[in-house]
Amino acid sequence: MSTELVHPLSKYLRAAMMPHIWCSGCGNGIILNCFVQAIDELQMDLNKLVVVSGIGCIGRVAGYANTNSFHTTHGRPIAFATGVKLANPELEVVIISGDGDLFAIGGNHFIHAARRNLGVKVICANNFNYGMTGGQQGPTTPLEAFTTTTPYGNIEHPFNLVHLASASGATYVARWTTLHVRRLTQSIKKLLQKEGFSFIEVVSPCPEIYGRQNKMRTGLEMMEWFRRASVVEHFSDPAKAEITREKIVVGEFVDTKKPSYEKLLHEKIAQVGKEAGKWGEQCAS
Amino acid sequence: MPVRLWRTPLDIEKVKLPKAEIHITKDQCNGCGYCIQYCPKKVLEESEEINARGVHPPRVVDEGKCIVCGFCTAVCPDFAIFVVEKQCEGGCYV
Amino acid sequence: MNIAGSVDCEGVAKFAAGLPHVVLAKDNRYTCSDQGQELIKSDVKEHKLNRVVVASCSPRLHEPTFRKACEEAGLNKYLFEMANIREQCSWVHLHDREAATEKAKDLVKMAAAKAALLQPAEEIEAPIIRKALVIGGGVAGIQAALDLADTGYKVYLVEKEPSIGGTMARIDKTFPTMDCSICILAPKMSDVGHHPNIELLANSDVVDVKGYVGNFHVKVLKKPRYVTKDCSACGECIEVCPVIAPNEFDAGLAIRHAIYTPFAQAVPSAYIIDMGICLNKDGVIVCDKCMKACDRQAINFEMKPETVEFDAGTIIVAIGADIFDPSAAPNYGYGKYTNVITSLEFERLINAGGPSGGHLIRPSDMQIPQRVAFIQCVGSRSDKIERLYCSNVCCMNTIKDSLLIKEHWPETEIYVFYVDIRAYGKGFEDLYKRARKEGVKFIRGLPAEVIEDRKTHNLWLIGENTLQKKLYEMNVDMVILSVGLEPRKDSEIIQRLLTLSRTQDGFFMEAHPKLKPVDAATGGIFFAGCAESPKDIKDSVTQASAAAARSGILMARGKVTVEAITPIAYPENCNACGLCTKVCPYNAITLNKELKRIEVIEAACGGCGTCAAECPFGALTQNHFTDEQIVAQIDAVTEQGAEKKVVAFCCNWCAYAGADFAGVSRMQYPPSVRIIRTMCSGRVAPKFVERAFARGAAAVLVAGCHPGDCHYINANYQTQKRVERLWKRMEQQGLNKERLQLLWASAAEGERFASKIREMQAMVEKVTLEDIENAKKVFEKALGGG
Amino acid sequence: MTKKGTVLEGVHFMNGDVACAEGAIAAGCRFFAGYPITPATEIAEHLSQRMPEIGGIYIQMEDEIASMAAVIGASYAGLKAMTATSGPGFSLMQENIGLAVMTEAPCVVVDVMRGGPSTGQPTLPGQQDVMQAKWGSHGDYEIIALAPSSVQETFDLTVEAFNLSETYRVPTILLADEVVAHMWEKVVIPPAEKIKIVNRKKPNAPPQEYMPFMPDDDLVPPMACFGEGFSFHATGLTHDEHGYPQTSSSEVQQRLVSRLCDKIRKNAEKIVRVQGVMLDDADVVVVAYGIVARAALSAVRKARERGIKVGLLRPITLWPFPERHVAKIAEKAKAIVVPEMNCGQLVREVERAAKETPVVFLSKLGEDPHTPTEILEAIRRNSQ
Repeated sequence: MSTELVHPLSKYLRAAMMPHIWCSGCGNGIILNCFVQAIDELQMDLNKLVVVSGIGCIGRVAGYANTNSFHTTHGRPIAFATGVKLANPELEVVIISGDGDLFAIGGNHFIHAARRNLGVKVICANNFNYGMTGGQQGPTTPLEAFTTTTPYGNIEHPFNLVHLASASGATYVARWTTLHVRRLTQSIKKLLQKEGFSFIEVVSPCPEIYGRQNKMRTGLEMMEWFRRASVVEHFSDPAKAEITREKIVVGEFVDTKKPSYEKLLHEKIAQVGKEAGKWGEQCAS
Repeated sequence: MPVRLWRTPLDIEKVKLPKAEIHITKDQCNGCGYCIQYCPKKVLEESEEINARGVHPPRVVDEGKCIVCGFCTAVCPDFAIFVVEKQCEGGCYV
Repeated sequence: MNIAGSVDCEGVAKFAAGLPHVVLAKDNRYTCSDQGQELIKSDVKEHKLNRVVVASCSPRLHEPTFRKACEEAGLNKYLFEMANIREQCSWVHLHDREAATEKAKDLVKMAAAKAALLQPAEEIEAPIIRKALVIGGGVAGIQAALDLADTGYKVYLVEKEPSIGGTMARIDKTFPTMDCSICILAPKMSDVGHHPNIELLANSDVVDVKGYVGNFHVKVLKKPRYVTKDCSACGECIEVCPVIAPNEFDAGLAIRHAIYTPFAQAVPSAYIIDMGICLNKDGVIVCDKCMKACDRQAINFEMKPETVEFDAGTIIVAIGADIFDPSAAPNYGYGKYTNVITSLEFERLINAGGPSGGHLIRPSDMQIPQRVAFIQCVGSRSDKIERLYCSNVCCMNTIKDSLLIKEHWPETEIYVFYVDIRAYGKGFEDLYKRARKEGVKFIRGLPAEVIEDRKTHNLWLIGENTLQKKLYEMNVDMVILSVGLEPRKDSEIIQRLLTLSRTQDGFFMEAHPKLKPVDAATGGIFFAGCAESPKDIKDSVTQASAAAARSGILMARGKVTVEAITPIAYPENCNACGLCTKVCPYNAITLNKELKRIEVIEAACGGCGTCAAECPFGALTQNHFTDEQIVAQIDAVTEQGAEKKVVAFCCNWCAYAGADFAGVSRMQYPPSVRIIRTMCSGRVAPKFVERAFARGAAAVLVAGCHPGDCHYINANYQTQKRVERLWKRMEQQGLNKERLQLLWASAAEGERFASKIREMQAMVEKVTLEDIENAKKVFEKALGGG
Repeated sequence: MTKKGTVLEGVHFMNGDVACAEGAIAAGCRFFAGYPITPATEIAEHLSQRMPEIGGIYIQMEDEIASMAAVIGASYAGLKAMTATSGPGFSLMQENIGLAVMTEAPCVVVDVMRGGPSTGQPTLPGQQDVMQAKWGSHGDYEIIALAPSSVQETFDLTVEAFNLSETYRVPTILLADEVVAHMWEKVVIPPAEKIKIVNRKKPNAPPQEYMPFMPDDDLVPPMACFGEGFSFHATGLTHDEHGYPQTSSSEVQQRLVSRLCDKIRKNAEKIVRVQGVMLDDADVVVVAYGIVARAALSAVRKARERGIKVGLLRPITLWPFPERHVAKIAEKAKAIVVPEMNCGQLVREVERAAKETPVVFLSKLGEDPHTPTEILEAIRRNSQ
């Protein structure tokens, strides 16, 4: 059991930033692991890859992936990514952020990017609460769940993220848990190869903050919940895929094709103007 | 007649199964226990030692049982464990 | 001298002549022969007869013959009736001519009484679906499927294993011709795979069959393979799969991986994943080596079981047989001593494609044995382990195997321990001679036990040579147990789904051992191969072609005639209570609430008559088994000496056939019983029993199929309810309920029937006249009508 | 009105919003993200037509927050980017203006000022966002803000705004007002080659050595963009020269925040531009900016006709504030008159710079800008 060999994925991580800040049992590390694994399997050009994140525990992921990365303000990664993707469509822009960042404060940007079918890719770590600020109720907190701001049990109905995404027009929608690492990796590969707005929800354990308050004190307990409750059902009705204690429907929900916003935009430009296609000329000069 | 493996199969020597080299970066481990729990061959267990992050990193019980499925590598949130396939002359045998 | 041996036929004929309505009575031999039939025809014409009764064998055998004769004479075939004075009289009372003759007279009288009331009837015709279901993909199923498909019928071939091929695919050479087994089977297998008329459902189970001859509705559960049709069987996945298990095909002598193909020639060739051992549980993919290795992305862990539904006109049951597990015979040490192998394991060892590459080696040390012993009848012809029958193939198989050894290693000493050598078939004797010429030693007398030498793993055989009356103690390197065949463990499932019957051995029972050897008693269902009894390949193929032909005949006709034994409704009596609709096993009766009456769907009717038995208002009766006709039979029996007689109501398929079987087997029982045949015990209305008692019968027997074996799905559950109600009533009225007996006896249980009659006879003798009188009073109401 | 696919040139008659849009194009802006709001809407409308013609991007976002975020994204992807709004939208942009400051993203924010607070007077001019422009986002930072007082200047200053933001990697704000934005005037656009254009500094270090936030002597770090082969990280968190978060290091916070301020403060002399009219002998000096400066100028001329020694100091750069210029005129002047369309914002900076010299504030709210007569009256009162 020597350790002189290096981890096969270490080249995709910023050594200076390791080890990461995440708690023991936190699913964010698994998501990062699957993400870089997917990049490795696709042999992607890291120079053409931009990882954008927002605020929250998972927000740090941008710093950890050894590629172009930007850590924006709370809720705004998709808006920022819109600028990046339109300015240079050759860049593969991936937003990795949390449920609060993407669907509470950033909800508006999500649905509009999906509506426009902007060709950015969104991976959401859904941990059911605001972990970084100490476990407050959020847009995905299950009914009756306990958080530091729902001490008597949550009375708000949570978002069903896959339903929201497909209703908003995403061309690829999938849900996995951090236990489904193989499928998640394959799913991320698919996501990275889609043209239009694509979305993966990763149900992720937050034992230290959320679990503790809801009788799942360890990551293992939360992962066991995922193992017990999850059922793989591809292309089932996202409207019927609410996450409950008993059942977590995982799988692909949507996989369709339609021209991306930037494609249509640059077709227009090509048709209207003459100088279309000279991207980054300001930078190049 | 139901097949029972009461007699060692005659071709057992001919069966090639991968042999593993398990690498654990102890101080990177954060002690979640996923690799131990989800190893299909129960190759790992929690060790007594305490690492730089103040947790018990896993320890290999029986490297011989490992079949290099690589799930521990894939499920580790801390990139603290990985498995490589041992290279033997013409493949490793059971 | 079938009948005349114990019955005074002439006397019976004279008696018959004196019966009401009878204008002509003749004593004649071999009436079923052409001359006999001609006689009937001419008499009908000459004497303008409008009813015919033949007293001879069982209607289950020759009723069709005589009906045909009547029809040819211009008489509606439903105007014919039979008195069974052979199977149910002469053969079972061989040593009491007088009583047998008396009984024969009664039986004729009953038949005549019924005949007087017979009505002409037209049979209605239902279309037959021109598709066949074949259950089981062994050589028999394959042959049957191919024959039907080549004839042009659509065939659904359902095989529970991942590949077709069955036991034959695992055998090295076939006797007596020494053909390479898989070499002759593989082409047939791939024909099945490619045949445009065959839909192969491998790795699938038949889970439900509804309907009736010509119109079955079948549900098949297709178990997931987790590998899609895109699989090119390239084998890359096997290379990387890290999980291994004993290989069923090689009888556990070799290993296979979690993803595998059963054998090289498998059809369908697509691989399959054994989820029992695969690491990927609960929808979590732990190991994705096979997925990564598969260029065609043919691996899909999300596959779910799917139910396939289709209609079929006929069904061929070819589920084969299991191979006896010799660890049930512990004295031979199988499962303990590595060098004790079964004949099937031998086949895999001697097969060039097997785990040892065709070398017969001792598992203990991989050495080629010098001295080999075969032990015969392991799992056959032994009451110790309740396998009384001969498995039919083992003798020749051993002889073939011994020659194979001699072929490769002529120096090997071979000893065959046997009980008898049965080399009855074409070319078998020659093979047997050859073996002896080659020096194979045949020793009569099975070893009492086999003991292993701990060090050498050689084996000691200890027993008695029954020819030389000498004890032997023999040391050999290897022992091969010539294991027998036994019914499939899952036979009950098919039996229940198709309402079939099985013999005591557990194999499926044919409609008639001689004249309908491949038909099941249930219409539209046929047998092929070892499902019906142990067979070698040749016989299995022969029977398969026969079964294919039989079902082809039905489908070619395109329609099935439903016997005119369907219900007759008298709407004027019906008050739309709906009881009949509840008891009908076929939902063939519906209640029309508007018109306040019931409607009968004749094509769906199975003809059990339980509806007629259930109706309290006489609004329903059954064609050809009307209340009047049955009552007439009862009255005929009870006219004289009722107090000494047992009136028995037997269902056509089990109890009546059982009684016939008792006759065929010459089982003797008291002559006091008079059997009235109904199609199902469910037809027996309480009023029939009551009438029998009211007319002074000593006892009544109601007999039907075992619960679950009913040929009308579940009609005999009604029988049970009704009899229980009667018992209750008898108890309340202070009658001895022993006088009414209920018997479940299958067509194979002749002895069960016979002993029931013996037992009842003992009881009847205790019944006093007073008892009889009490019963008469209690049930006198039943005398009204009829 | 424009030749397809080219940067506009020659003599034109247009309003301030259009001039701003054309100025952006002339400066090399190829990305605009915005959200409709009076009185800045015409900028978006004009660019939605012009951008495609010249191969640029126009997108209407879901709100001003998104617009500002998108602008920063485009800037990091290598385009010169701009957004335009008015008071309410400007408020929404503040957080991300802070992000642009922290990540040193070159970009231009146009705020066409209207009457506030809140929805206020959408169609009337104001100068109420002067302080918000400086202090609107949380935390300490310096920023550049320019105030045009004519349509021509709106064109010129938009170009200037891009040049400054590219030079100093700081968001630059064009503080126009409703009158300038909607006023139609002659605009002379020189041929493209005559227009001075500045582009951001590129790194000359090899990618593996590149530190995205390591400044040169001018305190401004060279800027690589996504896709140029420098894989780097940027964050709104306090970060070191590598761009890596250092959220608990006082020393890194000290170094970063003071540099962000100093790169403007220490370069203030190079940045600041003012217009002075008849200041040499002036006893009274009017300090005015934007449209108000136009009224002030004619008031100054009328006063001179009446023999009053009065001059005009017009800050073109509101931020950094032209402190030295004000101090200089304050040495000689008896009084300083400051007319503003607010309740007193820039006047505070004037007072601070003027020391003992009395400063008279002329407020105007809720209608058209000060008239020359009103300003003349104030000059006369303070000239005795």
